[in-house]
Amino acid sequence: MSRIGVFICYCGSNIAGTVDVEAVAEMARTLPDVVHVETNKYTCSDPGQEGVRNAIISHEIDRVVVAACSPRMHEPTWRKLLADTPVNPYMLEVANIREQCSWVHKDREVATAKAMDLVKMAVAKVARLQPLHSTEIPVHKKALVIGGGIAGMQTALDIADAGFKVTIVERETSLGGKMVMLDKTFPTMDCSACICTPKMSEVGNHPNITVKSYSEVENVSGYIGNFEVTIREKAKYIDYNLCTGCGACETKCPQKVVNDFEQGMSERTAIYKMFPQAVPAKPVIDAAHCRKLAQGKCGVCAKVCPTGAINYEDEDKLTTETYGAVVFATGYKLIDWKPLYPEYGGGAYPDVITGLQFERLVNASGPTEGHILRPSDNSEPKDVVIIKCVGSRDPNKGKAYCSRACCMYSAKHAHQYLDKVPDGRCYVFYMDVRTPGKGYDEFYMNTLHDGAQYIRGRVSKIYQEGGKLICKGEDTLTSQQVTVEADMVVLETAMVPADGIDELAAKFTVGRDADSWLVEAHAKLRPVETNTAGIYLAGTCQGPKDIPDSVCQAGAAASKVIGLLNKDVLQSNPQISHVNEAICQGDGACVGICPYGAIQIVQKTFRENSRKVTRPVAQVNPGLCQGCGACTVTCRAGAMDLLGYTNESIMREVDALCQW
Amino acid sequence: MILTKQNLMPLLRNLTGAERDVFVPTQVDGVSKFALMDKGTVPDFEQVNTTMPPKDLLFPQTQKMYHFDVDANGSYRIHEYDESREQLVFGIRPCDMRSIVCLDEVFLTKGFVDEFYANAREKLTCVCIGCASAAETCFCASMDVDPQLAPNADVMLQDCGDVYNVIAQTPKGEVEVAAWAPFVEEGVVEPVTCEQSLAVSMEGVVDKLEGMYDHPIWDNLSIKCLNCGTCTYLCPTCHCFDISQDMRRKDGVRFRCWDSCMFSEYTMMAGGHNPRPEKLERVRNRFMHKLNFFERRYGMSLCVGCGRCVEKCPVALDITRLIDDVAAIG
Amino acid sequence: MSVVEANKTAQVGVPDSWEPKVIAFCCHWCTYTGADLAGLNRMNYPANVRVLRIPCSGRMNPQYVIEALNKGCDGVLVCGCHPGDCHYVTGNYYARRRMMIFKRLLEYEGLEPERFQVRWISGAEAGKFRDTVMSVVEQVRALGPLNLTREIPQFELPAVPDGQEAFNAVPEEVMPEEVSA
Amino acid sequence: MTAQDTIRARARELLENGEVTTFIGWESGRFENQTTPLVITDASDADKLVCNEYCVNTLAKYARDVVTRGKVGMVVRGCDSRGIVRLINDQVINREDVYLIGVGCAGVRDRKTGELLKKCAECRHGDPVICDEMAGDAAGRPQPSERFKEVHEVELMTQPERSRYFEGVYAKCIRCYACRDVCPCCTCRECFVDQRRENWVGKQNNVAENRFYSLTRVMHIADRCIECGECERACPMGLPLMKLNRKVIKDLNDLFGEFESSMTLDEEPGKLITYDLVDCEEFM
Amino acid sequence: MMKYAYFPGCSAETTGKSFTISTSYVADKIGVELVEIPDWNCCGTSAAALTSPELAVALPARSLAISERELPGLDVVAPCAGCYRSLKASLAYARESQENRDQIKRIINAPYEAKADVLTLLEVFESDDVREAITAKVQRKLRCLKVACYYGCAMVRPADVCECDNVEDPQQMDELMRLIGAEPVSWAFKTECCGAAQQMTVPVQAKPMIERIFQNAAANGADCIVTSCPLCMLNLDMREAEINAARVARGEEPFDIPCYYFTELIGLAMGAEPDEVGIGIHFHPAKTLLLQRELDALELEYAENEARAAEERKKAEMAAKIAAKKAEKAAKAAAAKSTDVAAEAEEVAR
Repeated sequence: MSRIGVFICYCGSNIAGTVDVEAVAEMARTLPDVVHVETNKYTCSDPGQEGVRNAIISHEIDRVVVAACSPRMHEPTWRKLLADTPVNPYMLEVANIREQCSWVHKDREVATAKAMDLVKMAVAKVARLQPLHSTEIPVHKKALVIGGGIAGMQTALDIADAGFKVTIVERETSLGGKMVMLDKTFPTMDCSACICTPKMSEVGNHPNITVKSYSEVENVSGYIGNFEVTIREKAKYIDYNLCTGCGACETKCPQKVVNDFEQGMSERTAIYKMFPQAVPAKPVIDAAHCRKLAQGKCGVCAKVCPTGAINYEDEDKLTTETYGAVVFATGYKLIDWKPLYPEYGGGAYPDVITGLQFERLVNASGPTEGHILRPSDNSEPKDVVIIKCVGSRDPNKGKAYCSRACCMYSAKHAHQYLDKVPDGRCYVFYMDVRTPGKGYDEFYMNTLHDGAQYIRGRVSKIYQEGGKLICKGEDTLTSQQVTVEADMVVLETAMVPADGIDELAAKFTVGRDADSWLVEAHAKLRPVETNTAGIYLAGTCQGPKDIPDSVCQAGAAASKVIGLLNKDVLQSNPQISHVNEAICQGDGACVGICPYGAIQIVQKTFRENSRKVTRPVAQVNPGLCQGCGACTVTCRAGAMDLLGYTNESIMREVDALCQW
Repeated sequence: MILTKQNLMPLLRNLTGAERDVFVPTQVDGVSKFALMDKGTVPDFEQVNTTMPPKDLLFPQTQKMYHFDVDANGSYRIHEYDESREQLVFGIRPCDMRSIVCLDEVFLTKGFVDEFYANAREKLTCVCIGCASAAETCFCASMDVDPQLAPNADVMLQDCGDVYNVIAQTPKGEVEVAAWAPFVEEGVVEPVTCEQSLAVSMEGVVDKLEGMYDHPIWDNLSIKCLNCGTCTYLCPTCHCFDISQDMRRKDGVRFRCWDSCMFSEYTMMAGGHNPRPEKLERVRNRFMHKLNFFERRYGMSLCVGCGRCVEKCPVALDITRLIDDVAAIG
Repeated sequence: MSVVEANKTAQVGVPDSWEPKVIAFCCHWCTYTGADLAGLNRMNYPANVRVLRIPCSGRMNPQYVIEALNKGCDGVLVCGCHPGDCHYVTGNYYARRRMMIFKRLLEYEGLEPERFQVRWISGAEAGKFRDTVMSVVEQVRALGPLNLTREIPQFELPAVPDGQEAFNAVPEEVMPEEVSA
Repeated sequence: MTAQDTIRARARELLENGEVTTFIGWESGRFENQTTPLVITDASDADKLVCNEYCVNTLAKYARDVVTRGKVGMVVRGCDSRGIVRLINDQVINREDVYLIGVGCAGVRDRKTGELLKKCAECRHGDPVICDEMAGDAAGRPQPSERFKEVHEVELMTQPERSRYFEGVYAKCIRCYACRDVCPCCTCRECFVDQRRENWVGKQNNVAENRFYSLTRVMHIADRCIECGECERACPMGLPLMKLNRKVIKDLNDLFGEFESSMTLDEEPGKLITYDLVDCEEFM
Repeated sequence: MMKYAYFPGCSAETTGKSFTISTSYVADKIGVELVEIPDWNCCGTSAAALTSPELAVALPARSLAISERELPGLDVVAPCAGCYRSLKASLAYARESQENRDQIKRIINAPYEAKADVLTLLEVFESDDVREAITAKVQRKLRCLKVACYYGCAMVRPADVCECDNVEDPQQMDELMRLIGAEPVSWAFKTECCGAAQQMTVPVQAKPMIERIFQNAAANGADCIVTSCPLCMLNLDMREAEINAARVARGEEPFDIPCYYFTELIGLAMGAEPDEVGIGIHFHPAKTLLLQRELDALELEYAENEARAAEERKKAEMAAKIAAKKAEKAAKAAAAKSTDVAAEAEEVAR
């Protein structure tokens, strides 16, 4: 037999003005299991709370109904109050007789009747509640940052500077990400390498940061404060303890391979550093192309290595560590425009290049040493067409979204081209020019001054005739068809999430949107958190952005991580799903519906009808479950139930309500 | 006395009055059952057996026993339902009349009187119509029922082709028949003999079953059983019930409803233990009850051979085959 | 049901004092917040609605609806966050599918569409909450009490002609005006 | 050799070789053209097996009960095999627990009238969707054109007509649960109606409680229903249960894309436990 | 025997006569039966859509509905690209929903379930069976003929209706041409609009559309243009002279690029005389090129045979040389051995 105490608040005249509080109390006294009813002018005030506390003791109350303002207002207050009493904080139900009763109804009789019903519902529900207990979750004071681009590096530095250990997992052989490929950065035109490489070495040398380059996340389990992450460090075939990074091996390696860092516009060797300033500043062997590893012949690098660092027997290494927090900084790639835009030749014309290729062309350490030359014949292009929004804002072919940085970097490209080829002509086909940012519009205006011709419209077709790339399009401002005979075309292609993001995000049960960008917990209020507690977002993995925005977000993510790692333990939310194993069938309908990956099917052994039976049942991970209850509806037998909002308690409420 | 079949409907129309409810076999929305006779009802006296047995006239599927509430002083008040109407069932068959013998035994003898049943039974007048022909699944003759006789019926109408022999068998029946005067005439006709194609021999079956508690026959039988309640709900003699209550705060209704020994929660005890946890035990219990337990306690078979379960079992699990199989065991 | 019950038909007239009962299942994060906001803004709406708080519209089990309608509610309203705004990321997407199917099933069984409604109402949409409650209550009031347990007369499924004629066999009341004109 | 001969021969072999512990098929009943499910463990019983156009029972559900005794051999037609797929996909049994002998099926007949059963007239897959071997040829029966004819008929009724119609249906229900017990989708360890929880589903037999049971069952099997029609066949009251099941299937098809449940072992998760961002929106 | 319902369209017996002739010639040879849909009507083309969207859907649907009734189970083939697009659009609309089908049914007063597919002739020729049949029937390969395969705009657009795999660079016709030995060139105007519909109304804009197609075909080394659209064919073939006159007046080289239906060339490869497949009734002279290329092919073949013969001779010489060398080596070895033996003998003797 439960002993329910009902506390009804006047809230000054807020409630009492419309609801006959004493009549409600009178009714409450007749309800089953109610042993004490009390009204109070302000229940939430100190004397009010003291009254509740005293009543609980003197009437041996074990469940509490508070009829007052919205539970969204004071439920935490009551829970805290109950924590100091013999009553379990979750044996509480709040009847919202202010926001949803006294404030919205004028007729005293009607409002009083409704308040009575709300109290009846609360009493019916509270009678069915069970005591729940939070557990303490320890926090491992270490963070994992996935991705070593500018966002990842910034996050890692900020966390490390606050005194916590950080591991960066970078899939490529060097830190730097996309930023280090760029030539200059808008709008200030600083040399990208000059501001990026110092960050790289700072990360590389930071005592609190471990860089795992050429590594990927293999496996994840656990939850906030306790992510157990297995990292696969791919075989580098070089002992980094011995290697001095002298580069002798690279100069002698006979095998040439297309250089991805230079966007396929030059070659590198099979043993290589991604670029001269790479961090770590040591090479790896590209196993797929190395003659020694692929064919067993060669071994030149081992011969020339002065320290004997080459190890052809090297293997992938798996290490598992526990992290308290994880930051995704996995970045972006450019959309593969070739299959999407056959009308631009689909890749058949070598002089139709992407913006990133242009960055390398114009970069002094790039394949042409900074001379703008067209890839087909190394001649200097005199007519250059830049096409914006290739794959962006084009739901028919590419993505519906705006890639945000292209307006600015296409202006930068036009500016750089006109700067390097003074007698050249540059045409920019655009849909809109979007330059919200400090100094951005001024930069665009300068490009116009430089002589770039902006044509508002898309290019409908590019074809090659007699060494020229003929670009046909429309100038939508004059409604004229436009044809430009260009020597080179630069496509400013859309940003899309980096390869493998779906698999990686699925491992961490981080949500993705339709375009596979990672989804933040709330677009406005929780922009760097994910719905999986303890996992945060930095940079372009969340959506296209430019460098300043990425760095901002990196700092924000870092501050969230620091806040978390500062705690020694976390309190778990006990209002989570619970499995009645006796009737759980283990068919796993609940597994897929859980947005947090909190449910697993495990084999368990039971005694049934005096036999031992091993069968699958669902298991809820209390660290991951957030208590939404979606799983409960998929469970036909009702084996899965949500503590605090059980099927039975909701049905009781419905029944109580139907009696009005 | 005889009643011509042409006179049957005029008689029935005459019988329906305000003071009592008359039930006849008919099709209600595609289901054949005993239903209240009113203007639109078309009785079907040709069909041998209704799908639904007539037992719910005496023992409804859901019977509200009483309702209760709490008065101002906090004491419970019990309110009974008024169930005072007289009922006449017209056209009940001899097998179903035999089932009422069984139910009477259960609900009225051995010192236990079920007042709900007793009340309904006292107010029920039965006019039984004998069978001139049998359905494919009828085997009442094998279960000691004469298809043209029902000694416990108030009035027996033996089917003689075009006419019925009218026999008043009880004082209630004599009163009843006396009121039929305008429709009946003097005479006696030879009843038609009812031929049943389905026959089983109960010879020795009851005794054999005594020692067959652990016989493999139960496994073979139960393995195909679905454990649905069709057979028990269509059986005219199955009489298990379950009492529960629907509560609304402090007032509620207490009712009983048919239970089925085929269901998993049948005989489930409060602690979760069930002495009959599996199909095998449940199926064995059902047939042992029909053919052995009841016989031992009341000296008669609880199967009356109406054939409803044989006809309607979704997996054609057939009590007559069981009887044959038991008889065949050496 | 017993023979006795099935054959007694009782018709109850609607008493003058009848007021519709509507139960609103509201998700904690959006609609319940919106309802609170309606209170803060001192909006007025009919008191015929009682809000039952659930954590997420994804928690909404169709059985609650049947229970409410069976036990005497005249209308049921289910509310949650707008798709895309679910606090638990995906709960309302599942709810959307389930409720679309379930609503159609109830209507198929003859429930008036107005008696079971689903709406997405955000925490900011206090006005929408008020308007929705008002319109649901008024629609249900116009329909009168729902007595799902009333006894019913016999009924036969009308024969539907097949083939070509089936097309023309649309009941009159659903014929579009321009066609019948 | 007829399919029946093959089945007998193979059942005998499988049992003799110990490849299966039990074999599920049909045997003749007492009456003319009557059959009843048969589970045998002894190879010498193989000759009791029959396979003809009066084998009205769908066998799938038996696999669940018998599988505890060892590997199960069984005869499957379209409906049986989809039932087995259902059981496997719901993790009730494993694929390797069953050895399936397929037979083509052109539909089975009522033993009294000789007419094709309703469930067979509506059947879209007479031939097994999975099996380990075939006894005889596939029947290759054409699919009936209108999968949702009945549903459409009900939809054409007016709201009061539909309301009366289904109240009539629920008034007739005796809650024997035969529909649940034959259904290969109903495999809960403990059905919600058997759970003695207060306020879950009441025991009274009345329209309201019967509706609660029926609607809940319909929602439970919704996207998994294999459309075998066994519930309707088994119902002693002749209730039109497929009109309810198919209504949900029709709506799922119309709203969320064409599908048929339980056609393959690697089928996609059910329509009600998945979603699409672009699902149509009618609750704004 | 493959069987299709055949929707000829209005051009079949008029401007596209040679398409019809060559199609029936080829179809006959490879065992494709085309059954004309009884009482078919105008597909409505672009004119119907301008009148009312319902008409644009209903006009083709009527023919399709007749086909569904009279020729059940047969997919519909529309050789004309315009007809194809109209029929396909109507089909796509009908397949969208029951509501749409009901609407069509109301308008055309007949049931239409949209069961059969609508295909272009090229799609029919895509099947492996047809390809095998063509390969088997080819008598002379059209070697040395460089063709620019021109698909036109109507067969591929709108892309979501036509379900074309590659709107900019389709390959179906190119592959067929390879099959009969011709050499398809890579060019940029495969699906460009030829401007046929605008030639009367806005010739100033429309004429250059034709010229650009010829221009790009020529620039990429094509001898001729091969098409599958009767309207494109008419437009290009008929106006080539007009375009050339203008070019000459501007002091530019005139084009000499005949146009063919792909079926004509397949027929030719199967051994038909040019007139048998309608090549004789083109506007632009179309036989000379074929004759020339036939000669080129013969020459090429001759040269190849010569080269092959020379190669063989070379091989034989080489083999002979190797044999000789081997013999020499063996002889030497034998000699050495014999000297060894002799030496041994001497030794022994000593």
